[in-house]
Amino acid sequence: MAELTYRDAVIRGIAQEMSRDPDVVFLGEDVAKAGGVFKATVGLYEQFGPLRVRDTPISEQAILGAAMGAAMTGLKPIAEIMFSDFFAVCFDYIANEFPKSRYMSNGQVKCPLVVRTGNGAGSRFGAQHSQSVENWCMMIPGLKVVAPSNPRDVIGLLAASVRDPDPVIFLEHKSLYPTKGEVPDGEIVDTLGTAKVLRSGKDATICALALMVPRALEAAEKLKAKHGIDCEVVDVRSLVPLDTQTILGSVARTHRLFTVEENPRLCGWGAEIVSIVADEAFYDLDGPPVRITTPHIPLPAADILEDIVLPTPDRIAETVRRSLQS
Amino acid sequence: MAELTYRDAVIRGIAQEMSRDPDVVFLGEDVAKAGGVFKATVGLYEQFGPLRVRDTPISEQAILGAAMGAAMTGLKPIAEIMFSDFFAVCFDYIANEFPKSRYMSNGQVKCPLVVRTGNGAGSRFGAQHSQSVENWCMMIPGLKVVAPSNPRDVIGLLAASVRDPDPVIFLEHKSLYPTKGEVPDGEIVDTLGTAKVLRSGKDATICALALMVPRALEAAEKLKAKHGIDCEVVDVRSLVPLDTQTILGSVARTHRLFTVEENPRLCGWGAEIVSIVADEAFYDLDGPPVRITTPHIPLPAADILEDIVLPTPDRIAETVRRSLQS
Amino acid sequence: MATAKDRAQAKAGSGLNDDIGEQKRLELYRTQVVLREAEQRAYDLFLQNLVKGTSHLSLGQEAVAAGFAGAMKPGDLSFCTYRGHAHTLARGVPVEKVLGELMQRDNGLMRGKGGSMHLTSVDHGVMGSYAIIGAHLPIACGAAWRAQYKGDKDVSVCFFGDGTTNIGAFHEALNFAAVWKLPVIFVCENNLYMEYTPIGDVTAVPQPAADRASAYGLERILIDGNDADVVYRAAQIAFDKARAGEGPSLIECLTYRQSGHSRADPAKYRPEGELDRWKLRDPIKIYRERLLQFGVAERVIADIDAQVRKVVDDATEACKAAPPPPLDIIATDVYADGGWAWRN
Amino acid sequence: MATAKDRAQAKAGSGLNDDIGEQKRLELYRTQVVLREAEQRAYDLFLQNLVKGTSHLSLGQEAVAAGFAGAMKPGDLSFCTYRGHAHTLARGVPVEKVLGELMQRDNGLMRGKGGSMHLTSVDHGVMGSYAIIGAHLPIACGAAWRAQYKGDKDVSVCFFGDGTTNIGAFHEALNFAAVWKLPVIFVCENNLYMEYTPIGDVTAVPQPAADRASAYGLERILIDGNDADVVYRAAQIAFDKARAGEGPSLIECLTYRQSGHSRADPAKYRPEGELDRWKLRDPIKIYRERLLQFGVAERVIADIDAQVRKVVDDATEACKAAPPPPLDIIATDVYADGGWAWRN
Ligand SMILES: Cc1ncc(C[n+]2csc(CCOP(=O)(O)OP(=O)(O)O)c2C)c(N)n1
Ligand SMILES: Cc1ncc(C[n+]2csc(CCOP(=O)(O)OP(=O)(O)O)c2C)c(N)n1
Ligand SMILES: [Mg+2]
Ligand SMILES: [Mg+2]
Repeated sequence: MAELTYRDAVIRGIAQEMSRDPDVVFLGEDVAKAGGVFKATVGLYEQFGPLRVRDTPISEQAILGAAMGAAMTGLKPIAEIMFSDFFAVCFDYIANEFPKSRYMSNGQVKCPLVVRTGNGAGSRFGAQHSQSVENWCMMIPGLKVVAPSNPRDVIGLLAASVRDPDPVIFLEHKSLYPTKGEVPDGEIVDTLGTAKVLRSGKDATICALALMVPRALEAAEKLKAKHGIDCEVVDVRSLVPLDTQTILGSVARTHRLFTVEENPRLCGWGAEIVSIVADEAFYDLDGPPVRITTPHIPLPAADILEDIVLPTPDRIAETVRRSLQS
Repeated sequence: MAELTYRDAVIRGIAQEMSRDPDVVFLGEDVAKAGGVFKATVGLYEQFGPLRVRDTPISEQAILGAAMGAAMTGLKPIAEIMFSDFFAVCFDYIANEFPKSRYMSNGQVKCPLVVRTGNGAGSRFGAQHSQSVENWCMMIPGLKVVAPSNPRDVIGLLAASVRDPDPVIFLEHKSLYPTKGEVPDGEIVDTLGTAKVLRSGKDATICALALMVPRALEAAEKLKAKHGIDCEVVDVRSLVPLDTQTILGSVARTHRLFTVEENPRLCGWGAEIVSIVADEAFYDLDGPPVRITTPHIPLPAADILEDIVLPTPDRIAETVRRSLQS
Repeated sequence: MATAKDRAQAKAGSGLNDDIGEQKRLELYRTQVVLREAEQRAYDLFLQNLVKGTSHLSLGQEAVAAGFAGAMKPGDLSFCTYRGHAHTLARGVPVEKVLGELMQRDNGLMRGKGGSMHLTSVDHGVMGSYAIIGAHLPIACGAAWRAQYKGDKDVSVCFFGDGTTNIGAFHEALNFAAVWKLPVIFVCENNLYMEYTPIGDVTAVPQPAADRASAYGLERILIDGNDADVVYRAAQIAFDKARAGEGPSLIECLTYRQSGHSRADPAKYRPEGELDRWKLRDPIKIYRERLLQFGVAERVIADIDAQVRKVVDDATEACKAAPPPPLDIIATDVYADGGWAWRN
Repeated sequence: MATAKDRAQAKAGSGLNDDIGEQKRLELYRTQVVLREAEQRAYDLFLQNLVKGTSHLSLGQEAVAAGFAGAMKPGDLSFCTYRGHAHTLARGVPVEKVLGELMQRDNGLMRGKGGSMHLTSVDHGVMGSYAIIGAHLPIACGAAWRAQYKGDKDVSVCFFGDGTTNIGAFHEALNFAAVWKLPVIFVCENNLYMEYTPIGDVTAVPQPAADRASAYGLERILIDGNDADVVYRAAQIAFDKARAGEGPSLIECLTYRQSGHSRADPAKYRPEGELDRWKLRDPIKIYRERLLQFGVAERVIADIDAQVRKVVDDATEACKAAPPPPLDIIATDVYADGGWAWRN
């Protein structure tokens, strides 16, 4: 057991997989000699050498295209897109190539690769470097989409992603990089498509992802302490595959559903989970399912503005309380 | 009053706006001399000349970027992206530039432009030329998103889009191009953000868009004829702004909600509408809100396969019946 | 237009040079005839309403596909566009499989799931046909990267049109391949048109690929794409370079599509007489004359023609008799689990 | 590396040539000092934890911004990157507005909604700063298209770095501008690095912009970007060309960023001595010597320095005193209605 930052967990996760399998290769902008702009790949170049850890030009299409070509011919590439906002400049690979090649070829072409990226807000980087783009990916059939909330999950889910036979989008939250957590020694491999109930409760289910997980937990503590409201907190972890059983199971116990998303309001994963629950567990629900999201706006840069638009523990707690007590 | 095809309505709509305002300009691949690959821009080059109707290289980023630069300096460009699937190669403009410039500049920069595109399935074009990408756009704050289902709406909503001060994504359904409808003479201008109740009913609300509108209407007729079930059919028309009042009003009358989407299953506009209704009109609902969608798969090319994956009138009717009678 | 020097360079390597040998020449001829016959059949079947969806023929461009395929070794990989029938067939994929896919039958190469624009036969090294302009250039780089990393001698070849040289992915891929010295060959088939717009109307340089080679530190290579021998020789040089670890090549082949852009296009945008002039330089006509010049008997040529016709006839019948794909395949191969398991 | 010919070309136009005139020279000097002082102040404020978020300085690159701004007319438009403080200030935007935005105060240019990477002042012709590499090149084309369509003589100028030449949008924009003969000037500031990676490691040609001009039918222009006179002269030629309807120019300016890539970067990746060598060629040092050569009195120079320092000091105080933006602005300017009206 060791305490590790989320950032160092990324390094350890990549190193674990590169050590295990010589077909795992890694490419991206400034990732090799410089160790990455978030310092989340420091030391990999030194450990695995220039043939396996490669700096690229500023060519996101070439990065993802090359990852795909390598994947379909037998390598297991990990590609870094520095900020998830830049998915927009290489979206053809994410939306049209990776996820469709297996299907269109009737199973002949395989695309086992991982795209790692820095996702999410909190760094005062403004509207083009702060987005949460998990729904850009979740909506595309053929992709898997993962977003860990803590160092242990970073390693376990990254390993599972690298070993997965399908293309996986691995969203690292930029604001979590400096956070710490306990991590067991030795190899860690988790399972995609498994949510985790991090806190049990009987009054309401709160589903959260990535940076919103600690905030949901904090909100749950406040609700308990101040209002005696007992919330179950589910770390969704993997949007595709989605562990609907854990979510539906929790709602069957609590009869109320809240989702906490960093996404802008429309068409987020919260809407998907609400829709699944409203359809399949309608009669379990004792009141409206409620989404707590960033408002439907581009993100502002100023700290004071950014802070009020992301869901906070207080806003989460207050929304849950108001809804349960109305 | 004249009968017009949806395709010819596009031509008339563009011509109406270009005649009205010399600042309206039009660019795209093969749109000018060749009249467009769907023949939806035939004659515009001849009518408005080479300075206003311009052929471009195969450079979707340059097309949308140029439209934006022209819009922010005073023109009113209409840009064509041939197939909506190609949004993926120019997604930076759609996701990061058009919709954020006004906000990031604190209102200094305006981006009044229209992106027209051929959207949707039914032509056996396979996974990269058949997608319905309305949720790729709806999820982005700052965009407006429109999808007409008939020739009259094509003209009226296109005019409204061109005159709108914000960037509008205008989704023309490829399978509707040959369909016909009555269109009044003279100028037609509609209002964005208004849904239309096309059929009144008391038993359930069916929300549909574009190609799914005639299918929903057909399903409603079948349900009435065969099962005495009386459905209200809402043509959503505009996803952003979304006419939630019309939808909530209808559900308040019928107490049941169904959405019919051509989108793949996850994170579609149906999930958004279901979530809004489940949250804001939970106690109006007498049973689970149900989404009818394309399954969460890339689209197959073969006619027999494509036909079974898109929602059909029969599938819609059967889903509604089963749900109401369970 | 090509300069005088270009024309000289393009001609170089044609003419009576027996470096290629009869066996290879007969193979190059046969391949071209297969492509021609199969695609003409596809067009006939379209007219009979038996080819659904869209399709894009390479009639008139057969020499490029044949010349490159003729120079490939088994491990080499082809990356094609929606206009990919020719390149797929040239690697030895059976005509029946290709026509079956166009006819959306269960015997099709991808059982109707991909369609005409996405022909893929991994067993033959055809790593897919891509319908988004430019997408496959970076992908071909990646496959070449694998070969480089593994120390294999396999080369990736990426075919695309003149119009494709103006999209961003072209630029990123060319630079990337050059910087990493990847064993990849970029083959631009300049057939003078995008869909309906002449390439010259929308391109800043006369030769859309060749005039850009220097931007990637590459040699300017512009060849006659209607002469299979010229193509074959240029291909060999590029393969040798790639296998020697000396990096990518960009080759612009001057050719012409004799058909419309896609099945529905009557190609009215062509200037009067253009098609006729190019038909004088039809690659199969050129190559038949070449064989005769080298002393191949008329009868040998006629035999090949007849054999090929029979293959295409048999394939046609097999396809007509084949059932449509079963409906349950819509759920398979979305994810590796065989189903569409996005949830539990 | 630059060839001998390049170096000769880069030098041409420098030296004792009095075509520019004292008034313009003093303006060019003053602009450079404003940029230097304002950015150094930004760095100090960052160290005091008063600049939040990220910021990207152009210390050492002032001559490019000053030279181009000096050649611009009022209607001309600037399109900048996240490294856009210099270009914004050079168009006359008050220092207070820029520092206010960096400090996320209500007096900032966009009241904190955009931040350091998105400086925009439409009134000054600064049409935005774009933080996605390459995005603004096509946008600048569009603004130039408007001018062309309207018959105005306004020119759009688009500034970007060496690393930006490898992204797809660069290629699409250059070709587009050339084909449409747009009045746009593409200015590549080659400061030798992307973020931390030397541009030479990832680019197929030695001069990432200049060596690609021919791919768009453009002249190869490579200049000394640390000499404001050289930049000013090259800019004038390009503006004249654009205003004459003769289309775009691509100008590569050789320069060096003396600071790290962004505020957090200590720039340890630099080879020993590189920074020192470039400091010998510091643009402000060069220009101060130039003024002296032309007989400008030391006192005049010192006065400018002092005036600028006072402007920056006053701006700093004003920003420190300014409140943060009010919270209700988060809802405005998503859509034109003033609010975020995505629904009724
Ligand atoms: C990104 C993208 N833009 C546009 C299209 C539509 N399109 C299909 S083929 C084509 C013309 C391509 O021309 P070229 O590269 O010369 O190839 P050719 O068809 O002549 O073989 C276009 C514009 C597309 N498929 N993808
Ligand atoms: C599409 C995209 N990819 C990557 C980045 C991250 N990034 C920001 S600045 C930068 C380096 C840019 O280098 P250059 O163009 O030389 O400009 P400079 O910073 O030197 O002025 C990178 C990679 C980005 N902002 N956008
Ligand atoms: Mg072509
Ligand atoms: Mg640089």
